[in-house]
Amino acid sequence: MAEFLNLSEAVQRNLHDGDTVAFEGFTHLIPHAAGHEAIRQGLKNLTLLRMTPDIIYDQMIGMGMAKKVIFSYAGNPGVGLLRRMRDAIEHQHPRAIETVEHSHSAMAQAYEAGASGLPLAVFRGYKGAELARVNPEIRSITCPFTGEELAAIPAHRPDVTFIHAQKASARGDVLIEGIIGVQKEAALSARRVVVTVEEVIADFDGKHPNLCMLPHWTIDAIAVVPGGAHPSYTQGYYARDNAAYLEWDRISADRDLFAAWMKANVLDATPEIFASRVEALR
Amino acid sequence: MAEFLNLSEAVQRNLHDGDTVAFEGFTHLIPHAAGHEAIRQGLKNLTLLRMTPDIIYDQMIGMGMAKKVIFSYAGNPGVGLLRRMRDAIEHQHPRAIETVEHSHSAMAQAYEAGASGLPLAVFRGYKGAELARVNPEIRSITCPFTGEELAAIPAHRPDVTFIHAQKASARGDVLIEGIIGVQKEAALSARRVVVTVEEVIADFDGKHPNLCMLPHWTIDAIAVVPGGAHPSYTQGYYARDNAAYLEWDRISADRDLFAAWMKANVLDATPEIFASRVEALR
Amino acid sequence: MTDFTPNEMMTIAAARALSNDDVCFVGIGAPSAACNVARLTHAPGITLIYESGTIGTAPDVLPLSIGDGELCETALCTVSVPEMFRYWLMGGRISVGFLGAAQLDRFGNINTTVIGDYHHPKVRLPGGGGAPEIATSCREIFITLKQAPRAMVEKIDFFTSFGHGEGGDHRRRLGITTKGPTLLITDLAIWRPDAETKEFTVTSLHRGVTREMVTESCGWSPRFADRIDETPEPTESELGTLRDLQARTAAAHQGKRS
Amino acid sequence: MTDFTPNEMMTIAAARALSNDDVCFVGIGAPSAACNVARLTHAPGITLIYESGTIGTAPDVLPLSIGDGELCETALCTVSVPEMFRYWLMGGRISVGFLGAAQLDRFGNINTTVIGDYHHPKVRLPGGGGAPEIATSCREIFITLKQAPRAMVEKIDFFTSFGHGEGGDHRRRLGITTKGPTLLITDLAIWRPDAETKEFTVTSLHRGVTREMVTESCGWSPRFADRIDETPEPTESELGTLRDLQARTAAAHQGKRS
Repeated sequence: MAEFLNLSEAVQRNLHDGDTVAFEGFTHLIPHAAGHEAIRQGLKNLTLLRMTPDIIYDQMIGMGMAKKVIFSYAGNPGVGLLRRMRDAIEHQHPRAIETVEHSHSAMAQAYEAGASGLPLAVFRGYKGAELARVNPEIRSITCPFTGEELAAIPAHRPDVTFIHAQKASARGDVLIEGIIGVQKEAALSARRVVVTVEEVIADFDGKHPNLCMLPHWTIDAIAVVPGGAHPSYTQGYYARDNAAYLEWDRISADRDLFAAWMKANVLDATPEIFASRVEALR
Repeated sequence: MAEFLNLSEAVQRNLHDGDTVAFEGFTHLIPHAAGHEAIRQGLKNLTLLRMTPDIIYDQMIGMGMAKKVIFSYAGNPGVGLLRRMRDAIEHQHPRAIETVEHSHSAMAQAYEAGASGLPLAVFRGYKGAELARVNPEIRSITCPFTGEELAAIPAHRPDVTFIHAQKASARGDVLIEGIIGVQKEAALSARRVVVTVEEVIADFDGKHPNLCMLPHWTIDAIAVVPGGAHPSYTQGYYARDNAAYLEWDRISADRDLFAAWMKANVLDATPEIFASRVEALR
Repeated sequence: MTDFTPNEMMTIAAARALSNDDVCFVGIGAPSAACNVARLTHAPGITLIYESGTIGTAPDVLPLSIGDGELCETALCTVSVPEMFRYWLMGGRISVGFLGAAQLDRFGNINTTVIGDYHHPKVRLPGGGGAPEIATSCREIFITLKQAPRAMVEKIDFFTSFGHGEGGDHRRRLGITTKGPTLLITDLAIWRPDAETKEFTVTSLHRGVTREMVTESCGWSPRFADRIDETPEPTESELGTLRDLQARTAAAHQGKRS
Repeated sequence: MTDFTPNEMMTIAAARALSNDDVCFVGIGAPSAACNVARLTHAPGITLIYESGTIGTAPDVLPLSIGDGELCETALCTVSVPEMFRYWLMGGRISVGFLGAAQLDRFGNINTTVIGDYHHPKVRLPGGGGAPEIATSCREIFITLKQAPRAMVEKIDFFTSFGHGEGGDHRRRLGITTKGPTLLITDLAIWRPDAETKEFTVTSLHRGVTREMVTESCGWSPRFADRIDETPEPTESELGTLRDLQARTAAAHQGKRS
């Protein structure tokens, strides 16, 4: 049953050292405020699950919180590389991380299988692709009807999933609109679900019946954090801060600059600051 | 590419003797007008695919058009049995039909697998259920990660799928709203797709981005048939004709009464009559 | 209180078994009435799901079919049927699933498929629909049934959905992790599975019902618990809610056509 | 006509290869520009799909990421990412998929994963994203690449996505039923796979480009077709459309922040 909490309590109650955690959002609705709160709380030895680790995981990896990253595209979308993640993989700085690499199709279908309560995802994929050689979690099954060999990978079952959404109802139902990505599947595949939202409204009466919703009883905690997706965006509220993504390429290129930036903008900050960060983008 | 045709031409061009065909719609949006047109054209040896054969297949089976029925619930929803289908199974009247029986979960997932281009659906199902004994298409695969045995069935790949929807755009995109059932999957799993709609509007500009749509390039033919779902219903246009479902129990109970009813209401009728049938239900 | 029918008692007893936090996979008929009476009386927060894809629905009248428009119009949201079976049922999110039966045995195994041989049936029944997976995916199963010797039989003709099989730990031996049938509510009594054998055992008789009545209308020789309660009779509010609901329903389903 | 850059020629040549009936799986960068120039010039009916789930999108400015809001706002509809990969890509509905490359070999095999050993990389690149399945699910693959010896190599360090493997019928031998790479468009030339060997062969040189320039900027010794065309230079309308699009894009992506 969804409980409305402040962000720090929502993270404290639901995310623990050693957890497998997904902070999902496909370019749109990336839960950065929740990620920063996790960084402030100094979580350790996390297994980070996400299609595109993006800035949100580049920051956690740079802060040494990750022991393992399961992903499918380690880039800064539209900009280039993830330099903190590269530093961890190439130079074990600030610590070595284990990586489990998939394709987008595989990651999306592993969430879908997890949401369906299945132990694996079966799909046509990885044909001729070398990931199948270096990732032991990529196996195969044979179709008993056609004899075709299909790819098989374990379903994603994170301990906890964090997502950001436009609205919650007073009862705690959540509405996700626009580019909905894998958030519904990431939430339904997880043991615990925490959602940050832009705002709370009385109810969803009058909404179209076929929208992407998560009923209150599928959610553990909801925290209201206006601007909580910045520098990602929230359709209908504020635009993507493309300049910040470009700027990250510079900040993340230097270890000391990164550390200073994290102290000033994350460690010494609070969730309330996100509202001000999106003012110019509304 | 979607072409706007009259119903008789749309059926003529896309449905042929011996085809495997799905007329889908989950209680809502059942394409009865298209079914009646197929009956008038006297199609033969069809393999009928549908979760609940319902009145629409009871009529085709009673007219001797089906050689095989693949289904998961042979009832008249909320009323009782399908008497023409029973007569065919119990007394081979008017002809013997082969039946392949699944659960709802299996049928829905077989359409989903077909839409995904997969040869099979893999799911947790049929445990302890005797259908697995009498239906040779129900097999199993073993999860390479957990060792769990999961059910496996062939994906549905109909030659043609017929559905009814609320609206088409001038370009031929189709919008399905309300209880969307398995129609999107039934359409995307088929080689050819025919859609009957209540009306055509200029475009779908301003519609919510996350609605259930079929792009024009996934559809072969669209026929405008107001009331085309009757006695099923179309959300936003007219209500379900519950009285007609109750009446069908009486009509279908007697072979001669059935034949007379079909002549008067189907063989001697045209698609235009559906508009008048729903007038009292608007 | 005023008089009531055995069917009303059955429906109200089923409604009482539901709680505010339950997420129910609802079938048509008695289950639908029971779930909505629960929602309109002691369990306003209950979540009702129909396999047509409607989640959190609150119909003002009972649907004639599981796909009536009323269900969609009053739901939180409506998802596709493949999603319903994958994310919601197979995903293990349903706490209570309701099943009815044409034939039921003492272990809660159900037949709604055929009377006689499957390939040459004496009577071809509608079949299982969602039942095979409802029976194994929901955390527990409630069964409602009007007692009759041909409905409650020693041996069912076909295993449409699995209850406790041959009893004992048969579910676990098949790798089924859910509880299965935990409650049978008939027009005469309330039955619960024996902790060990899993055989349905009468634990409560409705007002005015004798052990003999139960025995005569049951195709196997029923077991009775050491201590048997009398089912509390329907309250004014329960009975009023049920009858109003059925009156609204009757009116709605007639009214639709001139 | 007025002058143009090699990159402009590459983008416009790619746009010309698209038709009104194509359904394109679009990547960021050159492919996105090419697809939208096609849409704004000779192929107004083309369907553009981005893996963020946006179907039939018509952005007024080029997205910086595949998930920009503009893509959703101008799309026919936006589906979930699992649906995008299952129903739309794996379902075989995409006619043309665009891929770029960090390393490309003569058979259209692509590496965007690592330079050096996978487990101890010299450079860790972003990785494949959707490429492994795009390369095998789309009916055909177009590759755009700026020529350079370190980009067009004899042997790629990692098979991120499969082109024609070792050439010939290697795809068929792996049970892949789609055509794979049918077109390589660089800043210098247009290449097509040889009918037999499937090795990319230069079929057209852009204006002012010599065989030597192509050879010097290619890490393998390139094959040239018997008859080599000169790529028609960009028309006023093509170049104007591309430059307007890029100007609007630059303005939009700056303007967003004070």
